[in-house]
Amino acid sequence: MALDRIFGENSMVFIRSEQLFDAARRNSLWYVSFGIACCAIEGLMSAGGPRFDYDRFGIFHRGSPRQADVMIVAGTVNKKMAHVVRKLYDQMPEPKWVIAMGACACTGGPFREYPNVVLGVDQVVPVDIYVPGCPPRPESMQYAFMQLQEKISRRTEERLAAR
Amino acid sequence: MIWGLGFFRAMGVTMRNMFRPAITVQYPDERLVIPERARWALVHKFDESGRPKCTACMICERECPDDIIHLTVSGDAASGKHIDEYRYELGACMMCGLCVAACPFDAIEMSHEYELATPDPHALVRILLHDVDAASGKRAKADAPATQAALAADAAPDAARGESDHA
Amino acid sequence: MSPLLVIVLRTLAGLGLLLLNGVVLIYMLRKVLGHLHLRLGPTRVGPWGIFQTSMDVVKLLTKEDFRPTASDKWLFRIAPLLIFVPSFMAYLAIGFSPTWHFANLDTGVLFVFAVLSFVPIGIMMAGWASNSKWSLIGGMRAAGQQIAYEIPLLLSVLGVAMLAGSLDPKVIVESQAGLWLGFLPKWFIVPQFLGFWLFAISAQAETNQTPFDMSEAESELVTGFANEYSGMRFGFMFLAEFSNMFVAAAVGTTLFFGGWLLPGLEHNALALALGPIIFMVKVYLGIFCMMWVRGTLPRIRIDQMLSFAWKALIPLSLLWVVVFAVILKAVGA
Amino acid sequence: MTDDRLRATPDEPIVAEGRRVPLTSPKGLRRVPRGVDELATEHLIVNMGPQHPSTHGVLHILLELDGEVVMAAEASLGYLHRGIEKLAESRRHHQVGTLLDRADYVSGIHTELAYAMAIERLMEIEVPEKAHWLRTLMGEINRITSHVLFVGTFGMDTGSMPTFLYTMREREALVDILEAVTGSRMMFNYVRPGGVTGDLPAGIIAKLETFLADVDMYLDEYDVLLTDNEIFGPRTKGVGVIDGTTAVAFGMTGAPLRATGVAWDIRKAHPYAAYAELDFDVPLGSQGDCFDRFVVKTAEIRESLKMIRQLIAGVPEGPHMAKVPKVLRPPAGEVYTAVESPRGELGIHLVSDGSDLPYRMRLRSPAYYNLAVIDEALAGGLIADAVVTLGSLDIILGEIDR
Repeated sequence: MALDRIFGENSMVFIRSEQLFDAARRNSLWYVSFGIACCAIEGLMSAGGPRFDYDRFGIFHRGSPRQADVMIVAGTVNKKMAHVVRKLYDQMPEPKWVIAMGACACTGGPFREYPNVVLGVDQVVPVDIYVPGCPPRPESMQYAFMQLQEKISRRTEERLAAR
Repeated sequence: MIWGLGFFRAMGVTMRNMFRPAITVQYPDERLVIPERARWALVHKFDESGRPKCTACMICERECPDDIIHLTVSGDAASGKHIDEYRYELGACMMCGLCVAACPFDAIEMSHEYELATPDPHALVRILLHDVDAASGKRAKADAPATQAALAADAAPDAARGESDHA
Repeated sequence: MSPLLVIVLRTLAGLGLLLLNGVVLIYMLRKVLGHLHLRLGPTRVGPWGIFQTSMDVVKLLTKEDFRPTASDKWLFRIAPLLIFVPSFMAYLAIGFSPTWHFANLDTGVLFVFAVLSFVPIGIMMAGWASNSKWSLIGGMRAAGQQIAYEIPLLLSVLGVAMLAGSLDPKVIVESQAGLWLGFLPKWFIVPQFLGFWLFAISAQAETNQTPFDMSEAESELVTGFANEYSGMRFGFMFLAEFSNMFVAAAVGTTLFFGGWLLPGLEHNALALALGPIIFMVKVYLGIFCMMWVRGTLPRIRIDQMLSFAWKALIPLSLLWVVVFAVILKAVGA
Repeated sequence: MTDDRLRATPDEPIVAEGRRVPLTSPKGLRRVPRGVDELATEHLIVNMGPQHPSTHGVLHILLELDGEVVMAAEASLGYLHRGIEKLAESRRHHQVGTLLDRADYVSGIHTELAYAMAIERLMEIEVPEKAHWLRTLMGEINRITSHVLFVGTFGMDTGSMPTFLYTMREREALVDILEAVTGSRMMFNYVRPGGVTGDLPAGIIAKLETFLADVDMYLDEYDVLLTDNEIFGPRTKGVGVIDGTTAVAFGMTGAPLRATGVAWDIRKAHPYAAYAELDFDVPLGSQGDCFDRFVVKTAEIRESLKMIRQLIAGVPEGPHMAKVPKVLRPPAGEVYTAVESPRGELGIHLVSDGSDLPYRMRLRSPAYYNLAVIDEALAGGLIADAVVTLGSLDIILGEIDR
């Protein structure tokens, strides 16, 4: 279809507007404040704190998952918690991203021997960025957000390159 | 005290803080100084000729509480060990520093590399050494014979106990 | 131009101003709160982060439009509009200078309050339609709160109306021209000092700001009535909150701080030209104070808030109306 | 329908007017309105948590609400159960500390210390004076980081934003010191059986002194922002009252116990580390309400500062680690050691069978016992009170669920 070339998914109009939208998404990543364990102190509390101040990047927390773009899974997810994580993820509107913060969320970390612990939150929800460390520094989390921003813009760049 | 004065005093406090300089460290542009003892990702130390100082003594593997260091070694102590692979599961490391403290040859250290975020789950496992000859253990053997002997003696009951726990 | 076209253009201009104002105010809030709290606020999107909120708006527009299955289909969709439209209507009654206004109403101040009292209906509707218990509690709180604080808010205006003899914003502002004793601007805050405080407290409650942010109450009700809203529906609620803030500050400026007048800058061409700017500066100073309070005080508890309204504010404002009427009569005689 | 409503058994007391449930009443939520009044409004069962901004982690509380009044509350735990006690049985003695750091994650030094003391008592290790001194210093610094976090989050629970952000400034200053000394911001792994892993690096005392120079002014600011505030007072006074008898009956310790007026502090009762030589007071409350708990904690920050000042005035010389065997094999036996963590009496019950692994390790986590009382404390209040009461107990889910 000729129309497809003008307005379809690979058209310049679409890609350019997506680029604008991605710029917006990239710069306004609201995270759902969902602290599970130790990492919550570093990744969510220090993050909002004055020393690191994620608000500089436009990153700030929302209590409700409906208004969030990013879910930071900050801590050990066990089997009782896993379905809550999943439910929360499902409640977030698209487009949405997940950051697995800390060793426990990445792989189960120090507790992975224990049968109750989920071996990495990527078994429950799709994870975009993994942040090793126990717990990662708040700067590591900022670096993770920068990686996520890169990942968001990469999609349109790839589409542009594929044209 | 007069009721209502507290509000104005509180507002004075916030206003005073408004004129204090912000303590924000603007991360990508400025960085905090990481203290000397800070423990982040594990790295190997190399000697002057660029060869790893690791002797494949396996103490770090045994010492790690989380069992995240895996050494595959070929050859024997007599002819010199060969490290096929030094696997380090960064994603599960809790950076406790016990492996570094236990290393009798000062071959590993906790680096200050804290920007570890990655979109790739495969990057959570790092191959620190690949297909290299292990350094000779003789040089340092004099330093810590007791340690090695003690740990070797421990290994057997450890393994038995560990297995019975998880059977 | 046909009169209809004028109305449409004016409405659109008002809408544009509202959106622009909302975006600026959200940016301002984040900056002000940031600096009050030893932080910086947004810095990285554009110079000093000024494009931060525009990015937020674009992002909210492109978010998935989401309606929980269990929610009430129509009420859920109408509620954000019912919150947004009244605050937009209130905008239209604000006069920025003798010649700059969207609609010239004889009873402008009354109109603003009448229209703003629609907002709790929208909030309650949002809370009810979401079919979420936290939202419901938030909506109920909002209804109780706004009904309680509407009364002192209106009563606090009565004194000004008595002084000016009108509810027309233009007349109220014009009657504040001149100086008292040669140095004191003839603003109504001087005779209406108590009235101003009653107004300020009630306005803070009316606009859902800390210490009266009952219906949101982050630490208690998560995000209160807006709990289930996502995307631009939430954005509308967010914008409405800030435009209510603007309206409250604008009404406060009109009633108590001489609107677009500055002492010495009255009734000449320069005053006419600078009027809107003076007005906006005053309004933004007022908004800054509201944000300053928001960034300082803890939240009051719901029962204490209601008893404060019914047992302290309303009797006090009634008393003040009577006392002021007597004083005015005595002085006037 | 009527049968449903009258499901309550006759021996259960009928609760009128939404007042608190007597201690003897059977626990659990009533899913239908109590009593025979057909006009009673239906009660609302609300899930607070596991994802809620003010449950301080992943606590899940079922609230039975009549309007905004909490009729009954039931805590549901286990969302962070990680088997720390069980995993400890497969860790060698010097490795267990890494797990315990993650149990009470805002005051790791204290948990490590309790475990190290257990081993030391079993093996009869004499700890050098310097190690005692370092443990006390780091412990008190850690206590302040924990307490200022409490002050901040409690302010947040009452809706006050600035305290949270200002306390983060103090916390960061101290966390920097902890990181320079121990190598990690939160998971210290610093206190080991026999001593500590390292002496103070150069320049730390100077850093501490610059912190101590300003901190009193900041603490006064928090008093202005919260303690003396006209909104904060009525919100917390008389809310979540727990009397001394109840507190003792529930095994509560720490600030929530001391707020009821019971003077019980392990640092005074059974001095450990260098506490016997220090001059400090134990702040006590009288009412046992949220305000008292808050005030006791803020007073404890000042006491800790007093202790730090005393500690840095006299730095002992000597080794920071006793001579301990590389592999710790405590003789068979059991031991219970307790320390005063920021949340209360933190105990380690250790059973050793003579091997290098603990046979059984049990953590007596103070927050668990402090949390147990919420079924009592929340009933009768409003939702806002529930949030404040929960915040005032200063729970850390990591050590509750373990």
